[in-house]
Amino acid sequence: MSEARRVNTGTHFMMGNQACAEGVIAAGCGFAAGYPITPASEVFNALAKQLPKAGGTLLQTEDEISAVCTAVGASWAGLKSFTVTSGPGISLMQENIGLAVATETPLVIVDVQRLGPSTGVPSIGMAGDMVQVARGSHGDYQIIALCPESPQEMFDMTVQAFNLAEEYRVPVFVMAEGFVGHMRERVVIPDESEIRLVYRKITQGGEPLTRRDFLDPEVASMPVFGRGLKTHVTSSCHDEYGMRNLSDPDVMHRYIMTPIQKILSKRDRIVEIEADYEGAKLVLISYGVVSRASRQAAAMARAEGLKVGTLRLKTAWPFPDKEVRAAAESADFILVLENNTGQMYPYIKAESAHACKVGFLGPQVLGQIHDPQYILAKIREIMK
Amino acid sequence: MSEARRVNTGTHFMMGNQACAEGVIAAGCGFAAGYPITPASEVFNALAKQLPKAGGTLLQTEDEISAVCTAVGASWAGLKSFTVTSGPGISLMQENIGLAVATETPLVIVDVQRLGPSTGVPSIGMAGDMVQVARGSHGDYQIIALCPESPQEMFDMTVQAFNLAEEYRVPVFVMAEGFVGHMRERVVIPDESEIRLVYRKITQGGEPLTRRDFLDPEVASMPVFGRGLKTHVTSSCHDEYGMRNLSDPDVMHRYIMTPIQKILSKRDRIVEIEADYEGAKLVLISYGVVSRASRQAAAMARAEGLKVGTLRLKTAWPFPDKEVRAAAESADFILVLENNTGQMYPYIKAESAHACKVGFLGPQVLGQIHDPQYILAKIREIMK
Amino acid sequence: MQKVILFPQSCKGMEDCGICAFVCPRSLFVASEEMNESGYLPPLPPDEEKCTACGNCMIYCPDFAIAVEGGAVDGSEE
Amino acid sequence: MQKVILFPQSCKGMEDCGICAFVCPRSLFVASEEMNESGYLPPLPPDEEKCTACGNCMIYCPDFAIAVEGGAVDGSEE
Amino acid sequence: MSEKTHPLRKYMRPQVKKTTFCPGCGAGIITQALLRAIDELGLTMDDFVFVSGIGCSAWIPSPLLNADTLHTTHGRPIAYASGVKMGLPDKHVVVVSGDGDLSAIGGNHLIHAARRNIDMTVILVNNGIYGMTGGQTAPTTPYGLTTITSPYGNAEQEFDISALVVAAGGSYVARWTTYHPRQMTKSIKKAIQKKGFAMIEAITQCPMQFGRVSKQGSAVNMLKNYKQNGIRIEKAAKMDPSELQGKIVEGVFVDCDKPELISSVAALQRRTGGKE
Amino acid sequence: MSEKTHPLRKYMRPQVKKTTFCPGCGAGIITQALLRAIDELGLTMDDFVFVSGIGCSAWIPSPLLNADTLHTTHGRPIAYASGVKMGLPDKHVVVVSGDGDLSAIGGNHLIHAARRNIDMTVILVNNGIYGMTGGQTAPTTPYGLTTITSPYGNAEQEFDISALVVAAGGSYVARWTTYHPRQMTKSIKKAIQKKGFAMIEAITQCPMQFGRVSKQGSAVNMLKNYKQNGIRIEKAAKMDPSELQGKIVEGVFVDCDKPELISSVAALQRRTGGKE
Amino acid sequence: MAQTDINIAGVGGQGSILAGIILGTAAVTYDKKYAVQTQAYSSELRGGFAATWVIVSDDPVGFPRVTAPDILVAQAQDAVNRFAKVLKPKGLLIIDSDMIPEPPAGIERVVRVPATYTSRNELKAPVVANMIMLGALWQATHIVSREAFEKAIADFVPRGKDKLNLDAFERGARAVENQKI
Amino acid sequence: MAQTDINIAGVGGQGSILAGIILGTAAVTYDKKYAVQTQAYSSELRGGFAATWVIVSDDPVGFPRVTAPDILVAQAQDAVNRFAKVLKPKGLLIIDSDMIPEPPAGIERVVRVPATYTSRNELKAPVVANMIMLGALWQATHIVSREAFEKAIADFVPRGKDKLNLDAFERGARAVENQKI
Ligand SMILES: Cc1ncc(C[n+]2csc(CCOP(=O)(O)OP(=O)(O)O)c2C)c(N)n1
Ligand SMILES: Cc1ncc(C[n+]2csc(CCOP(=O)(O)OP(=O)(O)O)c2C)c(N)n1
Ligand code: SF4
Ligand code: SF4
Ligand code: SF4
Ligand code: SF4
Ligand code: SF4
Ligand code: SF4
Ligand SMILES: [Mg+2]
Ligand SMILES: [Mg+2]
Repeated sequence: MSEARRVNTGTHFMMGNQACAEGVIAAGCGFAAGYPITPASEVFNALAKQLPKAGGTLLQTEDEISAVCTAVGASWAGLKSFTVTSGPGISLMQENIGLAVATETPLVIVDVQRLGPSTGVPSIGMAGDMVQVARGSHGDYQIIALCPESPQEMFDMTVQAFNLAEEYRVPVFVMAEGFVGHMRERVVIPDESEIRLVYRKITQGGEPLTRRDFLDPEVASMPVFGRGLKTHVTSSCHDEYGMRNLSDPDVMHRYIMTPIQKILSKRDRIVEIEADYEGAKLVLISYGVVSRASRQAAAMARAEGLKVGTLRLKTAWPFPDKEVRAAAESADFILVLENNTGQMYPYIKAESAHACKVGFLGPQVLGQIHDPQYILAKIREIMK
Repeated sequence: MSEARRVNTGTHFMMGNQACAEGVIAAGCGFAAGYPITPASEVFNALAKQLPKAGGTLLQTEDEISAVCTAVGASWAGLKSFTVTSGPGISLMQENIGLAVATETPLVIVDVQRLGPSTGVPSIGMAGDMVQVARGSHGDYQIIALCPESPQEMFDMTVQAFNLAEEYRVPVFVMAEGFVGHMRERVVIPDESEIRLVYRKITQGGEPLTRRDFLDPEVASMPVFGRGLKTHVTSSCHDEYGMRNLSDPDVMHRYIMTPIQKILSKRDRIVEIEADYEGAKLVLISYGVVSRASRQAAAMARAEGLKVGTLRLKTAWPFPDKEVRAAAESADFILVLENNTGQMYPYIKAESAHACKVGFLGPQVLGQIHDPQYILAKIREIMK
Repeated sequence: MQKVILFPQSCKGMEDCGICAFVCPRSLFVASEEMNESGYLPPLPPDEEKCTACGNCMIYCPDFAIAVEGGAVDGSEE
Repeated sequence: MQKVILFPQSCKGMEDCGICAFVCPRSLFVASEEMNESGYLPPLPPDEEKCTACGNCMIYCPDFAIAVEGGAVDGSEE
Repeated sequence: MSEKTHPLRKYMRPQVKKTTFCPGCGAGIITQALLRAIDELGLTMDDFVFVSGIGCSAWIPSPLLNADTLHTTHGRPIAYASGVKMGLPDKHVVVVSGDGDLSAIGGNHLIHAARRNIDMTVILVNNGIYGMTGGQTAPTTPYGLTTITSPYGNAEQEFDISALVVAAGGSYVARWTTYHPRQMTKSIKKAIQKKGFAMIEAITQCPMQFGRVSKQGSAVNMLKNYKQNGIRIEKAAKMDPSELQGKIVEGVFVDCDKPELISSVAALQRRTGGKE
Repeated sequence: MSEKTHPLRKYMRPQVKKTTFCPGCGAGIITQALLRAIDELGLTMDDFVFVSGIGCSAWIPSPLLNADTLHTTHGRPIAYASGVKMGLPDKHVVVVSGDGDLSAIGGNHLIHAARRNIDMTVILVNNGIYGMTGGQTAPTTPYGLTTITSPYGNAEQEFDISALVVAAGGSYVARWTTYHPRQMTKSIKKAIQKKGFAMIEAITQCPMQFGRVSKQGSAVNMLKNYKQNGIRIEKAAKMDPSELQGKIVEGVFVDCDKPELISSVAALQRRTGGKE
Repeated sequence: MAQTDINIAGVGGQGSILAGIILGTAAVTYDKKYAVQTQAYSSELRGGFAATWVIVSDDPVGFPRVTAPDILVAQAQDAVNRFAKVLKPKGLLIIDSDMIPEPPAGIERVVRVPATYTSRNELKAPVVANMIMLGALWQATHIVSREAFEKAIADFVPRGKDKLNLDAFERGARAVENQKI
Repeated sequence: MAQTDINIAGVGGQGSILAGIILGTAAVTYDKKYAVQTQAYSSELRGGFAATWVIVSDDPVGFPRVTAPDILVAQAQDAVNRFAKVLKPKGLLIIDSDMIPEPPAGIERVVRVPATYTSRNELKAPVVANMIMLGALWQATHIVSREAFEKAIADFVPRGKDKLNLDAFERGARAVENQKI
């Protein structure tokens, strides 16, 4: 397997989308598929130039459907695979994201979110695809989604996304916002040796269709193509051996539940948060770039003597239910800040309403991140 | 505008999918688009035979993307429009469902849900697309979704879906489950004169681009094509006049919020539930075919002297938050029953956790509706 | 030496399929009276002597129910 | 009688466009010195006398910045 | 000097003051060719519904043209237009959109509409590039060309879109560069009048993106190229494929009559008793 | 009588006891044609990756063939296969799927893979209908035919898929009915060996659905029709289009060499210094 | 009898599901009762399983799934193997005795119908075995009226085949006449 | 000065955004400070607006959006119209005095730079007006070191144009030297 690395070590003033591309390369991606779309295009544009030099290949497909399918195909060919798009492309990919889930295919998808619905405003970022990413394909399933707040994290989380995808055989999403994708900031790329990389476990022989290559709650090794393993992979309901089964109810149950449980049972190892709410009466919960406003508002509030803390969800999915619960149980009020109309809000409220009051604050004007002053005003209102 | 009605009045022993097709015709649908898919095919198959006789036209498109686009196009041409599919097709339609939302297009989509994710099991029904239908397209938006529990309701709710679509200029979904679509039962179709039909308000002249044909919280009249109105419709962010605007933050804000508020502000007229929980300590909340198991289990529990009630969400979206809250505030325990792994559960929990305990019970084996005995056992466990 | 080998359990029946009978230039296939495990009536083995081992029955049988040995399987174009 | 009418505010400039100059068989267009409201340099009106009213400048101008009157607009194929 | 207005101005929305295109972009030439066709046919804007997708070219009708206009999602205008036509069979439905829109992401709708022979006119604006998103390779980008997403040269073959649509079943298919706007107008007139699926492939300069990546530069340079390398189908038919390297074959590729979708539906229903 | 096994049995998964097809379905004939081609080329199943979509025909490789097999979503196998090929350029990647799968919902991937000329073999199983979903009109259903979704007769024109793929850029394109399995095998061998995009359009009987809706009935009747109406391209080329009504033109439509995608990428990168 | 849950099952091609639809139609359309019919079948055309569940009731049906039927009409051994175990304790088993030589032990109420033999050899029409089974079901239970059954059969069988099917129904009924149930 | 918020704005084609990127690069890459740069522009190539916001800070930047800048560098009247109103109370306005004849009333600290004239007429290169403005910004604020600016400029301008651009920078700096700020 060709390893596509060429780490651009150093301190850079770099666009988020470029940092993402650097992360793709640093993670050892072997194949990238893409289709142009604002505000995500720069990621694939950069890869077109850089990935071949790092030993990877890429294909600009005829559309986003083909992009995700091609990436899944390349993943089964043994390569770390990648695609990048924005909301309209994610919408088109939904059916075949389902295939990646059902076939337990490692895959990284970056969504540089823009203002929707529909064509909306390509150049304005929002976090409008936060539930879509987890529930946008039909049926019941579980994915992993990370929320960067800066170009630095577009690098870090892209690498992390590859690691999680390879470790758990699951599609992993980086839910960037257009604002972060197009923002330039200091990005520090470590030395190649300091970047921890994970590679999928690959099946090492055994009789085809008697090997348990699927539906293992402990993550089955992956029977990648091209090694004489005579693997059978299907988008239909299948058993542990990968054989299609459309009649056995127990197989159907396991077909749905095991890939979900595979992730949920390991959620403690996957979920990352940033908590800073000790002694706080009011906890601001947020993710993505709004977290930067949230922290600033909390600092301003604390400067006024108000007991305000923050909880940042670096992982959006699997949903950090325990972590939200812990915050709710330690506070009197949870204020949810999102760069949308409140997509994660019900999920947060479901895990906090039993313990404290819960409220939502969207941006003053949708499309623009919350001004810390605006948050502060709301904090004052709640706490007075 | 040709009116495509021919009401099959009478008492029938009829498949749910056939009843749906009868509803399409009774509602005066002028255009249907479709692409075959199990377990939804019978709806379009039946329409292919019956709709032309009732004065409507239809097109079997090359895929589901084209089906939804074509239906939207026909809606702008002034016809009541329709398409039908199952999960994989709904996934493919997501991007252009977003267009229908953004352009405020009346449209009815029936999803005869099947076991997923991915290709899954075509012939086995589940309610696996319940959040997808409301959050599966990128960006922030609001649709209407109804949940039939019987072939009779596949008729009734299909007619109702057309009425809601026409009244509010919004895509309306009928979220059938494969089980209901393929089930045969007594279906009573009333006399043509007893079926209330709603027709969209159509713009009657005025200067193009000075008429407020969009973003009216009270539902703007629709400037349909072909009448010299020189209408401009765009999937991009636009103002009240339908003009594309990619720079004004206030327009962006209204572009997102007004279509959402248009529905939410009228939710009391839209949301329907069936409540039967007076004096109950435990309320079973469900929707779709599981409600029939839920009622039976509640009856069995009451026969044992257990204070059990039921709340059935006939409308899934806009989410019946108030109605759930009322139930939670009157009971000690909410048990949510869904024919999936708990898709609406967080939304229900968010509105009830403040008031009582909340739990979830999925089917014993996914793909098979809950046995009332199984629910009863759980009720006993909770109430002992 | 046997030229045509039947695998009757693989056959889907002379009633609904019957392709072997149609493509055999010598019309050597007739239905057996006995159903196979799946409930289909496979053909009876052809009369070896009349068979030219042309291979048609094998190549056209959609269910891999016939093998022809020693013949010019590739040879005769239709 | 004026044959060629310019709408300089519609023009996107001789520097970046200049198509009128290229397609005029008499090479009648040169850039004006004065920017229009959008900051582009439109052409100066052509010398009426030399103009044949062939219509090229009108038909090729991508910004509807030129109209030609009374000529054989449809006539001459290139 | 200009109390007068441009003679085609009357077809444009009064609110729209100018085109959205870059200086020298061929989209405006195609817009003129289209409006002139409508003008010469003596039709009014009320006889038309225009549908477009996403891209620079998709902004030709949206919001410029003072008619019913549906600006849709990327790649889907032909699907939307099919629905409009089913609902308004007496209107001329015209799709104007880019090569990426109609032949990359939207390629399937293009070939299926052609196959069905649904009465519709498609003006496919082929600038050989994704203009709006900044110069990425399109299915129409020549082999070997360096673009933003093929910095080492485009490794893919390019579509001959007209040939594809002919093979798919189009009733009228013609290709013209913006160097031949008069012929383009003539073809658009034929296309509008054709009862069936008609496509004009309009080869056009995108100085901003294609000009930059191809190093062909300015609008005028690109028009010069069309002038030099454009060659009529009649002449090309007699030439060796190797001689056609780098040439742009122009002209009418097909002009035939066969059952059109919407009238076929009616005819078949009459025949088999589907309609009372 | 049968301790022996069928000579092609060795290419099938031992766990799979029989095909999933209806009695007399042509899918099995095509399966044989494919396996015989592999056999005759002296290749092993480890030289291949098979990819299919959704439909009866898509079950030809899945799970029947004892090789790496990817059974994907409806319409997308060529896209998946492209990714597999990018990752495993030394394997033969073979797509086997239905006419609906590859030319209706999947039409865009088909033409774009052909355009790119990616090295791949596609066996397009054309039964003129949607088999698996129960007999709905496909893009390949003849004009006028009564089907489940065209009860008053199909108002659409049908695709000539081979012509379409030729126009899109395929390097090797051939069409054979199941009445010509030997020729089909020969073409499949060529297709596998072709460096570039190759398609075999296999016209086949679906007695269960097409036979029923078309009233052509049994498998044998349909084979008889292929026998009577099949006509070689060489002969057809000399005939008048009107004489070809109802005929099925068979043979090799194109067999040429042009830059293949994956080798082109490498070549261009070498040339422009993209690769060290 | 307020509600009766019936399972009719066999292998693909035997017409079990059609029998269920006819039963439901008879109940709802012609006897003005309530009924629910559901089904399951494997993807193989022959040899696979095919089953239908019909609930017939005087009142609207609540839970529409049959978990433990009152009656199992089994047209093949496979049907008995799959479904007999969930038959209600005092449930009735109606079997095609040509296909199922021996009913499973422990089931008390068994009705035997030589449906395959009768259809093949007496009626020369194997496809009407399902009608024979329906006749037997009617005779054994009178779950819906005979008139309703006959009208429903006429609705579903091909034109001109009414007589054959009604004849089969009659033979099924007669086969059961003297059996203790 | 822990954190400075700067807005550079003009009309499309004036290079305002590039100026912002150069400023950020100078700060981060060469002065080892922290910086955030964001932007907005209309879809028109010319005549539309183009603006960038740069935050330069000694410490990591929290909230990355500039709501009320400390400094507005305005290259066109449109920029002043759009953005001057949110300039901080004691904020600094740097204008291209050739494009903006009159700064808006109420702004106390105004620096005037004849960037358009200088670039067109003295340097014969209208495209370097943005570098002149950068030079002025540097001279007025010393927000990053001159060395850092020069290196960053060299990173971004076309090969062979370094001198021209540095020259422009120098002229911008000199234009401000004697102005009271
Ligand atoms: C689903 C989706 N994918 C991608 C895009 C981004 N996008 C907008 S325009 C465009 C390309 C337009 O190219 P073309 O159709 O050739 O039009 P041009 O701008 O060249 O005229 C793309 C990819 C989108 N809007 N939607
Ligand atoms: C997105 C999606 N749409 C529709 C279907 C339903 N579907 C399954 S197979 C099929 C048609 C298959 O037709 P074809 O490809 O011609 O194969 P055949 O069965 O005729 O061999 C369809 C429409 C699906 N699985 N997924
Ligand atoms: S080999 Fe030829 S002749 Fe012999 S049985 Fe088969 S088809 Fe007939
Ligand atoms: S061709 Fe094969 S499957 Fe068909 S009847 Fe003959 S042996 Fe049986
Ligand atoms: S009409 Fe012809 S000759 Fe006159 S200015 Fe225009 S292009 Fe030149
Ligand atoms: S062609 Fe038109 S837009 Fe171009 S320079 Fe001439 S007048 Fe201006
Ligand atoms: S980018 Fe190209 S196609 Fe788009 S407007 Fe500019 S010149 Fe025209
Ligand atoms: S339905 Fe048709 S294509 Fe499918 S297996 Fe049966 S005969 Fe073959
Ligand atoms: Mg283009
Ligand atoms: Mg088919």
